[in-house]
Amino acid sequence: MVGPIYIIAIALGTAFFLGFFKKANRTFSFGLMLLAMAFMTFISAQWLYAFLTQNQETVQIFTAGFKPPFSISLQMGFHESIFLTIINVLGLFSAIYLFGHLRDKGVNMMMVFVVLFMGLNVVVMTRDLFNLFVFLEISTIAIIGLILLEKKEDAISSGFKYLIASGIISGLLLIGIIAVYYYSESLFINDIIASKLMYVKGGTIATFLILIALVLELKPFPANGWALDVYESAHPGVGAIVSSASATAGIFILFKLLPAFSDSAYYIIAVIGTLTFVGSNLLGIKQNKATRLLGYSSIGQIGLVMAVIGLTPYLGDKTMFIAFGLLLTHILAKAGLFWLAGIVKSKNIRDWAVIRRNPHLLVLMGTFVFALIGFPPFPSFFAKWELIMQLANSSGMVWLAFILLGSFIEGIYMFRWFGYAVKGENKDLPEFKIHWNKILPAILFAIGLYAFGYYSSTLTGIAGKFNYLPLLFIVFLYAIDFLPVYIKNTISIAGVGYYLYTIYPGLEEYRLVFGLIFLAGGMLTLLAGYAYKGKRQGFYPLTIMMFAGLLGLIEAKTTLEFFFAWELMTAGSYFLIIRGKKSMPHALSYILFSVGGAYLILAGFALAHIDQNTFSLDILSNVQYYAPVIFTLLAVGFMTKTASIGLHIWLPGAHAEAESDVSPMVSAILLKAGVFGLIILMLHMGFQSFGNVDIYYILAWIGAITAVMGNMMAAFQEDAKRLLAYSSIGFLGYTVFGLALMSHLGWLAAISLSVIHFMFKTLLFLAIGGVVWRVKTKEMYKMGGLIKKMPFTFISVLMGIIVISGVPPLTGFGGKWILYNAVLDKGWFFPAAAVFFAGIIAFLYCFRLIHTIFLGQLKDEHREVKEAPFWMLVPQYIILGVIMLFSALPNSLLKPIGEILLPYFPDGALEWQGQLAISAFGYWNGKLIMFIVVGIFVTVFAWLWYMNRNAQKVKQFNIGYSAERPSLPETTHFAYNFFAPYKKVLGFLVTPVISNFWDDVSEGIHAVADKIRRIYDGNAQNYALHIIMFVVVFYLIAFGGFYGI
Amino acid sequence: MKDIIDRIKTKYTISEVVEQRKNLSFVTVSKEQAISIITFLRDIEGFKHLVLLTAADWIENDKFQLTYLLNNPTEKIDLGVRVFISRENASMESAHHLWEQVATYQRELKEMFGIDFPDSPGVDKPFILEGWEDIPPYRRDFDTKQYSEDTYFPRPGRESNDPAEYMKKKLYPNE
Amino acid sequence: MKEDFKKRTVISPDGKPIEIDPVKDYFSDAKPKVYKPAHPVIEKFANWARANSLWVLGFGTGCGAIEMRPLMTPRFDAYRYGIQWRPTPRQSSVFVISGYLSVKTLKRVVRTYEQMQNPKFVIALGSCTINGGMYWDSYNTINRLDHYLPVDVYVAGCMPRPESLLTGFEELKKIIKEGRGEGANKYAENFDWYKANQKKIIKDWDMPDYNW
Amino acid sequence: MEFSIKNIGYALLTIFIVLNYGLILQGIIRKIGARVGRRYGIRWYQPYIDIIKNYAKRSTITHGVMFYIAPVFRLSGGIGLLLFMPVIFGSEIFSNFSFAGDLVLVLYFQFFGILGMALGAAESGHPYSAIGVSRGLSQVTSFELPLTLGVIAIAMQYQTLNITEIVAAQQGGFLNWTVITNPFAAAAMLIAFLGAMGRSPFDVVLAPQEIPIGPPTEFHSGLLGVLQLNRAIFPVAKLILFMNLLFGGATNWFELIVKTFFIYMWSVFVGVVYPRFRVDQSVRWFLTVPLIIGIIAIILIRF
Repeated sequence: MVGPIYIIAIALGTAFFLGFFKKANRTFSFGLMLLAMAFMTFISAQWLYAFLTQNQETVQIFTAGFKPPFSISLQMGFHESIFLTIINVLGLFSAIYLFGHLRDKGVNMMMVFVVLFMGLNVVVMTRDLFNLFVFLEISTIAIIGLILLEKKEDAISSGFKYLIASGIISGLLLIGIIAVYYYSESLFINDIIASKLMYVKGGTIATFLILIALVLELKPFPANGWALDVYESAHPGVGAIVSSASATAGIFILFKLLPAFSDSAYYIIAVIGTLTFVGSNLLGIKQNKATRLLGYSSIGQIGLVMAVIGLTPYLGDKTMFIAFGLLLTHILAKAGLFWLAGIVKSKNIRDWAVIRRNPHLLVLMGTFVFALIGFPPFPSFFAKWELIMQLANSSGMVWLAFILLGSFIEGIYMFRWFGYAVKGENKDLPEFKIHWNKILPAILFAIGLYAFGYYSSTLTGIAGKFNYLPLLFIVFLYAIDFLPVYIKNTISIAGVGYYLYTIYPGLEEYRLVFGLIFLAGGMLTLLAGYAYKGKRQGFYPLTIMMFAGLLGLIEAKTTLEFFFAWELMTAGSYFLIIRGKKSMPHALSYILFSVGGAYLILAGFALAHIDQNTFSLDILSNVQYYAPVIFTLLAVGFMTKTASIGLHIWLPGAHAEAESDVSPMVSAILLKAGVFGLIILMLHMGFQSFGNVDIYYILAWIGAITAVMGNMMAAFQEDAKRLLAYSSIGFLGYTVFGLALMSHLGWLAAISLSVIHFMFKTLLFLAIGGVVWRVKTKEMYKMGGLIKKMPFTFISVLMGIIVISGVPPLTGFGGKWILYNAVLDKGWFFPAAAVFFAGIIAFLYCFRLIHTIFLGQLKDEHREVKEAPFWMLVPQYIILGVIMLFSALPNSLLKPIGEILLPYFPDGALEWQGQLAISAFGYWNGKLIMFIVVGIFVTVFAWLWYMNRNAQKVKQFNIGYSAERPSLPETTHFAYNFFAPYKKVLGFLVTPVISNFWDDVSEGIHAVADKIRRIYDGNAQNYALHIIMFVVVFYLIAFGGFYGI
Repeated sequence: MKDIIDRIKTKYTISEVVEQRKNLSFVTVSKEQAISIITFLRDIEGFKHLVLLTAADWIENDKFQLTYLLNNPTEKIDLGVRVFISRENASMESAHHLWEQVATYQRELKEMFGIDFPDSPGVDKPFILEGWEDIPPYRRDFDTKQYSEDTYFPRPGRESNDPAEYMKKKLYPNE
Repeated sequence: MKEDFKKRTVISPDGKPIEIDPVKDYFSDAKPKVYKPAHPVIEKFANWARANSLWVLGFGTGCGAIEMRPLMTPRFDAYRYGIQWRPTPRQSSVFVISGYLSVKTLKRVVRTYEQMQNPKFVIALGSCTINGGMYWDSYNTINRLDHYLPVDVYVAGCMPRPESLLTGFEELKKIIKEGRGEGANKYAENFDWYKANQKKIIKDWDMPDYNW
Repeated sequence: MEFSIKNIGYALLTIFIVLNYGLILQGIIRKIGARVGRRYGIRWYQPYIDIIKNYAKRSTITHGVMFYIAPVFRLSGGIGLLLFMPVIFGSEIFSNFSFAGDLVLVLYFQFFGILGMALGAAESGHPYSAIGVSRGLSQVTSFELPLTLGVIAIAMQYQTLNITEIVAAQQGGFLNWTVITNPFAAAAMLIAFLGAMGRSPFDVVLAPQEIPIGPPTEFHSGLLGVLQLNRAIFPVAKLILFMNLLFGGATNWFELIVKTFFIYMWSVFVGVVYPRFRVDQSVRWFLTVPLIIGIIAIILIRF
C-alpha cells in the first residue's frame, strides 16, 4: 500500500522537476506530468479499493513527527479516498484532454496544473485548519494561474475577478481560523470538533466566518458572478476542472467541517444550497453561451449537493448516497460537457447543431445532458429518487418542492441546448476536428456514468431488480447502427416479439391489455419501418428505448421501477419526437411537460411513501397522509401524458411533426402510458375527495372538456397530422372521463376505447403518414382526390374514421354504447352530454380528413402520385382485420376486459349471451348488427349495380357547374377553412387560451431571469460587493434569526 | 352650363358646342386634349359620374366618334365630350385611371369597333364575342346580314315583311 | 382558349416535371352512346313515367325565360301536370331553350345539354329558335336551333304566352308517350354533324367534344 | 331473441309499407302545401312517377367508387334505422330487428347514411357538394346536443334504453306520453327534430337556388332514385323514432299514420312560418334555446 503522503510528494517532486525541462522537450515533460497524475490516481484508487474490499481502517498520518495539534496531520479514510479518487481521475483525464494545450503553453502551465491537484488532494486529506487554508490558497492560485496563462484578454480579466473574490474569501477564512485558534487553542480539526466551539462565547463568530468562507468558496447564488465569468472565458478544460475538481474539494471541506458547526448550520447550508440551485438555474434560462450556461448549471448542481449536505438532518444515513450520486453525476457529466464544449468550439448554443456532424458526439452529449437532469439509468436518478423519498418521509415538503422546481428549470435550458444540437441548422457552421485525447476522456466518463448508474441501482436497497435486458438490447442496436434499415428493423421486431413472448405468460389483467398495446402495437408500427431506405441512423436504439420504458411500466412492481421506466420512456419518446422535421420547439415543450409531470409523479410517490417501509406499488393502496394531494399530483403527472386539457399543448406539434411511422408510436401507443398510470393510480387509491369535492367528478369534467376541445380544435386544423393529434387529445378525453366514472362500465369503456384508439390511430397515422410520404405536404387543402391514386390507403382511412365516429356496425360504436350505459348508471349527465357532443364533433374532422385528402379534386402535381409504400400498408391491413373481427364479434374484446374488471368493480357488469351484451339499461348485439347492416348494404348495392352497370366513367371536371366548367383543381376543391360558419359561431372556444397561458408563464420566467441576471455586469468591484453583501446579509439573518442563539 | 363651357374654353380649345337641352350639352374636343378636359371636368367642375362611353362609326368621314357622357350629380347637368379619331389604326388614350369602370367600356369598344386603348386593363380579353375572327361587328363596313346568312343556316322559306306595309295590307286590303 | 386550359408543366412532389393537358386530363373524352329502348312493354311504362315527370332545367337562355316563371304560380300551376324545376342538369330531363340564343350562350347550352342524362328533351320556345325571329340577321344569334341540338317541340311566337308553353309541354308528353322522344339518341347518332355545326360558330372551342 | 329467416320477410313487409307510406306522405304534404298556396299542386302519386322516371333513365355517369356507393350507404342507413326500431308496439312482426340494439344504436345509426352520403357527394368533386356537406355536418352537430340531453332525460325517466320498454311505459292514455310526463325533454327533442328533418328554417344544406341542392347535386338517374327511396323511408323512420320516444308509440298502423302525420306537420308548420337560417344562425340558435331547455330537462329529472 502506497502511503497517501506520496501523492503530495510526487506532485511536489514533479512540479519541481518539471522546472528543469523549461523548453527542452515539452512532450516529454507532459509525459512526466501525466505519469505523476496517473500515479496519484493510482494511490488514491488503491486506497479506495482497500476501503471497499478489505475493511481498511482509517489512517491518520502525522507529519513532522508530532501529534496534533502541533503537527500537520493528514487523514485517509473511506470518504477521503473516494474524493481523492474522483479528483485525481479527473485530473488525469483533464491532463490527457489538455495535452495539446499544456504542451503549447509550456512547462509552466504543467507545473501549475500539478500543483493545483496537489493542493486539492491535500485540501481533502488534511485535518489541520490552517493547512487547509494554505492549500486552498495554493489551489486557488493555481487555478488563477491556469486561467491567466491562457493569455486571452477575457480570461485575464476573469482571472483577475477570481483573484479579488478569492482574496476576500481567504481573508474571511483566515480571520475565522485565527478566531478559532483563539477560542479552541487548536487547529486540529478533530480537536475543534471536540471543543464544541459553537457553544463557547465568541466561538460562534469564529465558526460563522469559516462557514461563510467555505460557502462562498462554493459560489453561492447570487454572489457568484466572478465564477461565471471564469467558466465562460477559461479554456473548457480548465472550466471542467473548476466545475468538477475544485468544487468537489470544496464540498468535501464543508462536509469535513460540518460537525464543527452547530446544528442550525445545516439549515443555513440547506437554504443557501437550495437558493443557489434554484436561482442559478433560473438565470441559466436566458443563457445562450454554452460555457456560461454550463457555469450556471455547475453552480446550480453544487448548490444542490450543498443543499443535500445541509439537509442531512432530513436525510439521515442516506445523505452520503444521495450526495455522492449527485456529485458523481455532476462531475462526470459536467466535465464531459465542458470537454465537448472544447471540441465543438461553438460559443452560442444555437451553433451547436454542428455537433451533429459526428453522431457519436451527439450521443455523448445526450448522455451527459440526460444524466444531469437525472434521467435513468444514471446515478443522479437514484440519488434524486432517494432525496425526494427521504425529504417526503421526514416532512421536508418545502425543500422537496424547491428542489424539484430547480431541477425542472435546469431541464429547460439543458434541453433547449440539446434541442439546438439535435435539430438546429448546421449548414454554414465551421468544421471542427476531434483529437483522440479530447474525445477519449469524454467517452470514458460517459461509460463511467452508465457504470455508476448501474452500480447505484444496486445500492438503492430495495428488493426490485431493474430489468437491464432491454437496455442491453438498446446498446446492441446502437452497436449495429451502421447496418441497413431492414436488418435492424427485423432485429428490433424480433427483439420486441421475443420479449413479448417471454413475458406474456406472466402478464395479467389490465397489464396484459396494455402489454399487448405497447408491445404488439410496437411490433406493428415497426413493420412500417421497412418502408424506409438507407440506415436511419439512431432510430432503432431510441425506439426500443421508448418501448423498453413502456414495458418497464408494465412490469413495474415498485414505485421506483415504475418511475425508472417512466423516465426511460420519456427519454426515448423525446428522441423519437425530435427526429421529426420541424420538431425542435415541440420536442422541447414535450420534454418539459414530461419532466414536469414526472416530477409531480415523483413527488406523489414520495408522499405516498411516507411511513411505509416498502416501495411496492401497493403503498398507494394504503397511503397514510395527504391522500388527495398524492392523488392529484399523480393524476396531473399522468395527465401530462394523456394530454388532458391544459397540459395538452405539447402534443399537436410533437405528433404532427414526427416521422410517418413515429406518429403512431407516440400517439397511439405512448399516450396509453398515461392511461395505464391513471389506471394503476385509481385502482390503488380508490375514491378521493377534497372536502366535499369529489376529485373524480373534476376528472370527469376534465375528460369531457378535453374531449370537446380536442375534437373542436381538430375540426379547425388545416394540417392533417395535427388534426389527428388533436383528435388523440379528444379521444383520450373520453378515456379519462370513462376512468373517472369509477364503475365497471366506465372502465370497460375506457379500456376498450384505449384499445380501439390504439388501433384506429395507428391506422390513421400510418395511412396519413403514407400520404404525406408521397405528396410531401401535410396541408390538407393542398391535397385532394387521392382516392384514385391511393385506394388502399383510402379504405384504411375510411374504416378508421367510421371507428372514430362510433357509427355502427364498426367497433367504435361499442365504446359509445358502453359509455352511454355507464353514464346512465352513474348519473353525471352534464359532463356526459359534453362527451357525446364531442363525439358528434368528431364527425366534422373525420369528414374533413377524408374529404380534403382523398375526395374532391386531384391536384396537378399529384397526378402521378403512387400508392403509399407497401410496408406502410401492411400494418394498416393487419389492424383493419382486427377491427373487423372486434366489430363482428365484440365480445372477443369486451368480455375479457370485463372479466379483468370484475374483481375491482363487481357491480354493473355486462351480461353476455353469445354476442348479445345486456346492461342494466339496454342491449346490443354487435354480430347481428354487423350481419344486418352488411346484408342491407350488399342487397342495395347489388341492385344498384345491376341497374347502373353500364355507367360511364368520367373525370374530375365533368361536373354540372352552372353551365360553365371548372378551370383549376385548386379553385374547385372546397377544403380550406372547411367549417367556416361553424368557426364563426364556436371558434371562440378554440382561441389558444391555454397556449397563451403557458407562453405567458415562460415569458414571465424569462423576464425574471433576465432582470436578475443584470446583477452580473462583469464588473469585478460589483462582484466583490456582492460577496460582501452576501456576507452581511447572511450574518444578519444568521444572528438575527437562528444561528448560535 | 354656359359658364362651364366658357371656363373650359379659357383653358382648352373646343371646336363645336351643341346644346341639346337646358341641362345637356355636347362639346367636341381634340383627341389630344380630351382626357385632360375630362379630368378637369371631373375634378374641378364636379362631373363626378361617367354615364357612358360609346362610339359611333362615321365611315363617310373615315372617323370614329367617341362620346364620354359625364354627369354632375349636384348640379344635375350632363355634358357629353365628343372626340373624333381616325378609323385607321383607331386608338385612344385610356381613361381607366379616372373611373375604373371605363376599362369595361373600352374593352367593349375594342371588341365591337376595334378601337384600341393601350394600357387599359384586360382590353384584349373577349367581352361578349368569344373567339370572334371577322372584322369588328359594329363597324359599318361589316355586313351583318351577309354574315348571318353565311354562318347561321337561314331557314329556307322565311319571309321578311316590312311591318308597316304588312299591317297596312292586312288591315286595309282594299286600299 | 383560357389560360387555365393551356398545357402546363408542374413539378411533382418527387421533383419530377409533369406535363398537364387540362382538356385531356380533366375531362372525359368518351363519345356519346346510343341507348337502345328497352322491351316495348317496359318502354311504354317508362315513357308514361317520363312524360308525367318532366323535370325542367332552370336555365333561362333568352328573353323567353320570363314566360316560364308564371308556370309555377297559382295561375298556371304547371306542377299539376307533373312539371317541376330542377337546379342541375344532372337531374333534369327537359331543356327549354327560351328564345334567342347567342353564340356565347349556345356554348353553355350545348355543354349543359350534354350533361343531362338520356333520355332528354328540348323544347324550343319562340320564333328565334325556329328561324332567327326578329334577330334573323344578327351577327351573334343563331337562326335555327335544330342545327345544333335535336329539338322535340317548337313553340312558335314572339313571345309565346305561358299557355302556349303549357301546350308545348302537353305536346311533348304526347311525343314521349308515343316513343318519339329520342332526341338524345338522335344527337348521338348524328353527333359529327351536330358538332361540326356547333364548332362552325363556336370559335374558341376549349372543351372536349362531349361534355359528360 | 334470435335472428331467423322469417325476419327477412317481416323486414321486407315493413319496408314495403313504410316506403309507400313515405311516398304518399311526401305527395300529400306537397299537395297540402300547394293548396295552402291556392294551387292544385302535384298529383298525390307524383313521387312514385318521379322515382320510376329516374330509374327509367338510360344513361348514368360515375365519378368513382365512393360516388357510386354513397346512395347505397344512404339507403342502407334509412332502412337500417327503420329496422332497428320496433315500428308497431306489441307486434312481433313489426318489431323487426329491434332485438339487435337499443336506443343508442338507433341514435348512432342515423349517421351511417349521412356519413356515406357525405363521402359520395364529396367524391363527385363538386364544390357545392362539399359546401353542402360542411353546412349539413355543422348543423347536425349543433342539434345533436339538445337531442342527446333529451334522450338522456328520457332514458333516466324510464330507466332503460330499450325503445320497446320506453313505449310500453307510455301505454294507457295520452297522459302517460313522454310529451306530457317529461315536457322539457320532449321540447328539446322536438326542436332537435326540426333540425333532423332538414326542412325550413334549417334547409340551408340543400339550398336549391344557391348551391344547387347541395350534397346530391351530382346524383342523377338510378343513383338519385335510390336517394329518393331513402327520402321516403328515412323521414318516416325518424318520425317513428320520435313517436316511440315521445308520443307513446303505436299499436297499429292506423295509429302510427295518424301520429307520424301530425309530428311531421309540426316541422311543416314551422317550415312555412320561418324563413331559412344561415348555418351560423342555426348553430347559434340550437346551442342556446334548445340547449337550455335540455339542461332544464336534465335538472328536473336529476333532482
